[in-house]
Amino acid sequence: MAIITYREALNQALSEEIENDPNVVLMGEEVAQFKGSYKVSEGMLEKYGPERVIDTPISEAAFSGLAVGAAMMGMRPVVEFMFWSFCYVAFDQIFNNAASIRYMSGGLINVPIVFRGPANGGTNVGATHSHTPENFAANTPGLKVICPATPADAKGMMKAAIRDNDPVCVMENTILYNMKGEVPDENDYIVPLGKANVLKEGKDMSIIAHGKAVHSSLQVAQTLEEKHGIFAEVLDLRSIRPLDVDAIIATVKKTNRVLLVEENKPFCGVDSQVAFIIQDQAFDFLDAPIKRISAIDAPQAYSKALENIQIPDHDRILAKAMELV
Amino acid sequence: MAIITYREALNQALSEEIENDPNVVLMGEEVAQFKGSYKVSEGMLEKYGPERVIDTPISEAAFSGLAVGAAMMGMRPVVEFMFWSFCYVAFDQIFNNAASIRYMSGGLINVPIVFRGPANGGTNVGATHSHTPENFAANTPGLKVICPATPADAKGMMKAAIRDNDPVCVMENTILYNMKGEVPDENDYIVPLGKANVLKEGKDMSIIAHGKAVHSSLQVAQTLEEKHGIFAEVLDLRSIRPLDVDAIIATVKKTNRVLLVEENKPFCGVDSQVAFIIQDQAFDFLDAPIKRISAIDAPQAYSKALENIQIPDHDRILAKAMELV
Amino acid sequence: MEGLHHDTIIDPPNSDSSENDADSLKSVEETKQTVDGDIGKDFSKSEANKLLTKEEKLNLYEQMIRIRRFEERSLRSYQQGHIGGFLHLYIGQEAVAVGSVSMLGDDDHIITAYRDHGHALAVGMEFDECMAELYGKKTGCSKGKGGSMHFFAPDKNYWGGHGIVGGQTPLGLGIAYALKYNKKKGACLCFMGDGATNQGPFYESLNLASLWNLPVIYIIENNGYSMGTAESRHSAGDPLAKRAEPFDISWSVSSGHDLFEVRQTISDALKSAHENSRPSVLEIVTYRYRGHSVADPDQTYRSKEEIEEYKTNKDPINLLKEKLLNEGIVTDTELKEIDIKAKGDADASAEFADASPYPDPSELMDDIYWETDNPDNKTSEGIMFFETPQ
Amino acid sequence: MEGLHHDTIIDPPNSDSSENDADSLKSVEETKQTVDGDIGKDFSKSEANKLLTKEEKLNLYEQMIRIRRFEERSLRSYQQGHIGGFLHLYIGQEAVAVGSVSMLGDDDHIITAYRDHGHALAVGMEFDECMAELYGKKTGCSKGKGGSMHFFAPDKNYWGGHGIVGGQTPLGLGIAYALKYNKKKGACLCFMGDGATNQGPFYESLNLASLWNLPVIYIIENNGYSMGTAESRHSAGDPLAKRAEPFDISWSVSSGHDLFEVRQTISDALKSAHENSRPSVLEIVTYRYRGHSVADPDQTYRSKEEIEEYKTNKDPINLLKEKLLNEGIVTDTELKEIDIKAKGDADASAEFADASPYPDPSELMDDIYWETDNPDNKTSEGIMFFETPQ
Ligand SMILES: Cc1ncc(C[n+]2csc(CCOP(=O)(O)OP(=O)(O)O)c2C)c(N)n1
Ligand SMILES: Cc1ncc(C[n+]2csc(CCOP(=O)(O)OP(=O)(O)O)c2C)c(N)n1
Ligand SMILES: [Mg+2]
Ligand SMILES: [Mg+2]
Repeated sequence: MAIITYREALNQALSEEIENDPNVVLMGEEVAQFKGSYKVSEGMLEKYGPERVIDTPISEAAFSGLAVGAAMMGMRPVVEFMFWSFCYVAFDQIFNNAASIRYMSGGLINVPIVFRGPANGGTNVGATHSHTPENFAANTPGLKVICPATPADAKGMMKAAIRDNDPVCVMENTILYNMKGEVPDENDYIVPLGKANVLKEGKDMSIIAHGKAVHSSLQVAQTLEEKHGIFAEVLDLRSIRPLDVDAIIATVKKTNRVLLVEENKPFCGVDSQVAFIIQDQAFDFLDAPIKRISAIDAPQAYSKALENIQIPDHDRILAKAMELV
Repeated sequence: MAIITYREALNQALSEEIENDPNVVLMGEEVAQFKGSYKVSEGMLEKYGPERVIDTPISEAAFSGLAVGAAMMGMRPVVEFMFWSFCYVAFDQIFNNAASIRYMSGGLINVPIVFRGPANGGTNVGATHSHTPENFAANTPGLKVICPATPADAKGMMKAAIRDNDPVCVMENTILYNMKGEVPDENDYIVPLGKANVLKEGKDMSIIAHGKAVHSSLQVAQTLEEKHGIFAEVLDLRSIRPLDVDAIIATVKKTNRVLLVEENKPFCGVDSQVAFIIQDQAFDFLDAPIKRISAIDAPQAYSKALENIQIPDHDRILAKAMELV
Repeated sequence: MEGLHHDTIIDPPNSDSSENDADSLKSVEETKQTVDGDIGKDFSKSEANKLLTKEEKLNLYEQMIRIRRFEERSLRSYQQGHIGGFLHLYIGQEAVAVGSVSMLGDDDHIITAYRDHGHALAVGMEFDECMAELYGKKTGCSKGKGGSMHFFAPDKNYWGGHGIVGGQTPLGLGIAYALKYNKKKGACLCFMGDGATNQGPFYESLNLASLWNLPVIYIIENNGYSMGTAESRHSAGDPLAKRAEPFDISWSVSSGHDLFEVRQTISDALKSAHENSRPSVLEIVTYRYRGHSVADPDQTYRSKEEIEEYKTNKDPINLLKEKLLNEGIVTDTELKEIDIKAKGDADASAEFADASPYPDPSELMDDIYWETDNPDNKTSEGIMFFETPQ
Repeated sequence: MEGLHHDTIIDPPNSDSSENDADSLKSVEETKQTVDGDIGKDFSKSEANKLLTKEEKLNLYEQMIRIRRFEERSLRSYQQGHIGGFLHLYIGQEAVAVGSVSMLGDDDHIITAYRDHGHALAVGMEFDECMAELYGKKTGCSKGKGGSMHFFAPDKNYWGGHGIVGGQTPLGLGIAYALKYNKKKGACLCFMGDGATNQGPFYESLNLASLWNLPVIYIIENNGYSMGTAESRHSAGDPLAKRAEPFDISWSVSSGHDLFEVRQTISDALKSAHENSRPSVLEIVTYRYRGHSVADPDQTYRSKEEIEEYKTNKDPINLLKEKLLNEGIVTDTELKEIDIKAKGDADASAEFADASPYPDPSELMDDIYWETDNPDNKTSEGIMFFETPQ
């Protein structure tokens, strides 16, 4: 098993699936000649040519819709958004067309498409470029949404998403692109959607997170253990819809205390739904109210002095965790 | 106090504010010559002329953005979406520009604008025309969101929204347009944003709802009382952001059991947030898990046979209420 | 006809031709010049029509009258309360869908907006499945889930029926893209209204279509109104099709009252698509007799006289009928029989729809995801739905 | 210059003039013909420029060189780690912002995209507040909340600084709308890039601008590239400004390397806006020397030679400098002094920014809502924020 970056893992997944299936193409702004604004598709134009790796103009609505149309015809397009924030100019194509055409046609038409790109704050790019719309997508029946947090998941889940016969929104994170980890080389390394992952076992509380928040949560769990003798279990949701409710309930029943951590904005963030499910299905197992940490409820600030506070960090998570015990 | 329809109440609010303030204009598709697709603006073109009541082409992105630009300059535009569903083609203008310009400019620019129109299912218009994006708006710091449920609120809250110095999304409901109720005639009849309303006092459980779901909830409360001797308190949230958390907590502390009802889709619907807040702030007052009823988690179906099931109705709410006791 | 500047056939464009498709552009331009040179021209003898047999002509007539009778019947059903939601009737525009679809080959595809009954029937969908869809019945083409705005028949290369104005324009582009990717000699006809030309994604699509040489043909069915807004109140510049020109896309304006002219127009654009993989924008001038939808009282934006004028002088079905009768190839009786059969079939479809069952509540959750519909091939885990019928 | 078809001044448009503004269109068209007739024309003697005094010319020069020095300094600060996020430099394009803004009257307004330092400084924003904004400091023009892409100075009629490509095009329309509504004889200059012409809202805006006669002037700063994509790879049809034509909007293409030509172009469009409330689309051909943003390694899409060619032959600052020297109205020393002062001020602004405090954590929640910033005038109740700093 090689140790590669999250970025390389994505590149592997995309490259392998392009090789596996002639219906797979990758399109988006600057994905080909420029090698991807975040270099995820580096080398792919050279290897697969301009028919498979396609530069688009800045027309998110048109190329997202084009890809949906192509998917209706049986292709399996992968659409890169330079930032998921730009889905705001293509919202109708994703949240209406990709999401509802199967339903409105009574199941006659499938839309096997992947929309992918980074969806995160934390890099001082300001309010309009830092959206985390996983909650919007998960609110929308017809769409699936995943947020891989590790290089291995980036590969395995991206491949699962491309092979999936439904539209899948893959939300990555620019800050994770350089993270390294062990990633299986196999062409058939698949991480199924909807399977959460216990990254650290524990008994005193459950910290449930997705995306980059998983890593901050792991650090906090370590501090809790080392400094306070508290053993927190860390559950990486990985997939938002489908959601591994069994795994969520299992960890809650084990620890009886829950901290939910996400980088989404709070109001109707993903964790509001997770919280509802937990109290609904494991009410009697809760020894304390479910606590949440999310991005601070302001438009994303540019200044690092502010944005550093805005995104949940080790100390803020730790402080909230301590409230639970 | 006259008894008028919800539609007339909106018309009154719009007309009075156009008369009160030369900066107020109403624009949208078919609002003028056609009198509004749902006749909300009937008679207004004749009274206020084409400078104040303005027909637009089908260019939601452009006219929403135009209105934001005009608001930045000190006007107070009211933008009608024929359906709130069409915000999907104007998402960037509303959820980025209206929401974040004040922040990104360090408070130099205000955006006093109202986006309004119906946001509801239940009229057999299918998946793309039945969105209820109050949760998306409430997730977005910089926007305010209200869902008036009665004619009086339609007037009082619409006027508050127009006078507000921040962007306010007013989500109406086509099914309520014909509902009649007492509405104060006064030009200064204002219902402040962020103030929930106890519509029926009770002691055995709290039913919390917004929009049309308020009325189904009231019916259920009546059934509970008449058929089962259960006294449910019904709280109409009215405003989603700002949210009257005090009123929510107060009713929960009084009844110790909560049923949340909304017509939003479940995953990260408004009530997921309400549920989180309740268990966070009134955990020890809960005698049972918080229960929720929302729209069934499918794209909105056309067939009334299906859509009737999809929207929470009396029987489904009642059944869930009975689980609580 | 105040406010209407849509019904004039204007000068041909002098669109700069890009190098690689000069041929096809020329062929389209020649046609335009013909159109322009002779407004009253008899297109029944033009290239695309001259070989039509009597049977074929009758069949085209039959398709138009069947669409009209179907819709008239649906209107009655709506008024009787059998149909809910929206019902956007195509009455008056039949020659556009029928003429267009009649030119298509096996690898040509079509997609349209919410005013989709005409196109659906033209591609060969059955009255029964369409009427049942309007009734919201299980036997409907979309199992009652789509309704009037969302008819689909992918087996007939018909990709819907789309409710968001302009939202289908990128989809049509994608269908054309897939055809080209798969090396098919096919095109995608993407229908839209005059009002839809004011949705931004249309322009993004035009640019991509031209830049990537995609065989998509945008057909602006210009019926003069976007709901209650006359073209002159919703669009600057004239004609609408000219909006294609800066993108180096060939365009034309033609009459949609004449089935033969529609066929010739489409034929030219198809040639350009098939042979040179070039897009076109065709503005086809037409008229709707009914309100925007059944809910439109139709009292604020046009006169009764205007409607009557169209019905009397430009009705596409009457015009064809007269031509066929003048040619002496059909008798009045033959045409009447076709009409009677159409009415009978329409009535029968209403009965079929009425007798059909509603979808079962359990079906609410079908057709959302391929995966949940195919549990045996499920690859994911976890919960997919968060509120389901009990 | 392979892939570049943007740098040719092309034929004047034969845009159909709508009736009510024939005058102004003519005046714009005359200019275009002049431009076209004489590419090397000396615009320093044209209507808009002939009365410029020595002081005024020097001031224009100074503004350009100050923008360049400011940005060069900001680049160093970025490389030193003082600035985060994006930094899109305007270097090479200075004549466009300076020339344009120099023509504006009290009721004229401007708005632009994320490459906004040039416009900000041209309207009179200070180095200090701009540099501090880049540093994310409390003393920045947007209190550190907006960053490089979001400079604002409404007191100087400057409405930003917008990060979403094309997203400012409807806003500019709205500013023009408000001016007209308030019966001001003003216009809104809305700047955008060549790549931004592929965003749909731009076309929706063009239609509205023409239909409603709004005094908005869209300025396409065509620097040949949308990030790493050359114009010929992102846009079909040529020139980009021609996309205005079907909407009956007057358009032109001119050189952005020549400050005087920019001024004349803007002056003509302003006249049309002020006198006839008509929109224009002006494509101004320019070039950026630096990568798309500081993060762009600039190695995949253009040659070093291409950049050098522009620097050597078309640099707007050099061109003006030569003109002024040739005219004999300034000395090399005078120009050097201006440059030295600019550099000094740039360095000073970096020091100012460095010394300024970061915003206090408590300020994170300011500036979101007018209402929460003005608690004394609060009219609503309830909770507005759902996660706040502790
Ligand atoms: C984005 C969007 N905005 C508004 C509507 C509501 N609407 C439906 S049809 C229509 C008018 C469309 O007119 P046109 O494109 O000319 O087509 P026609 O109805 O004449 O066939 C409007 C405004 C919609 N469905 N989608
Ligand atoms: C909707 C949207 N899509 C993509 C981007 C990312 N992006 C920022 S600038 C840019 C290129 C724009 O090029 P152009 O309009 O020519 O302006 P220039 O950078 O040359 O000034 C891109 C793709 C964005 N900010 N917004
Ligand atoms: Mg129309
Ligand atoms: Mg550019």
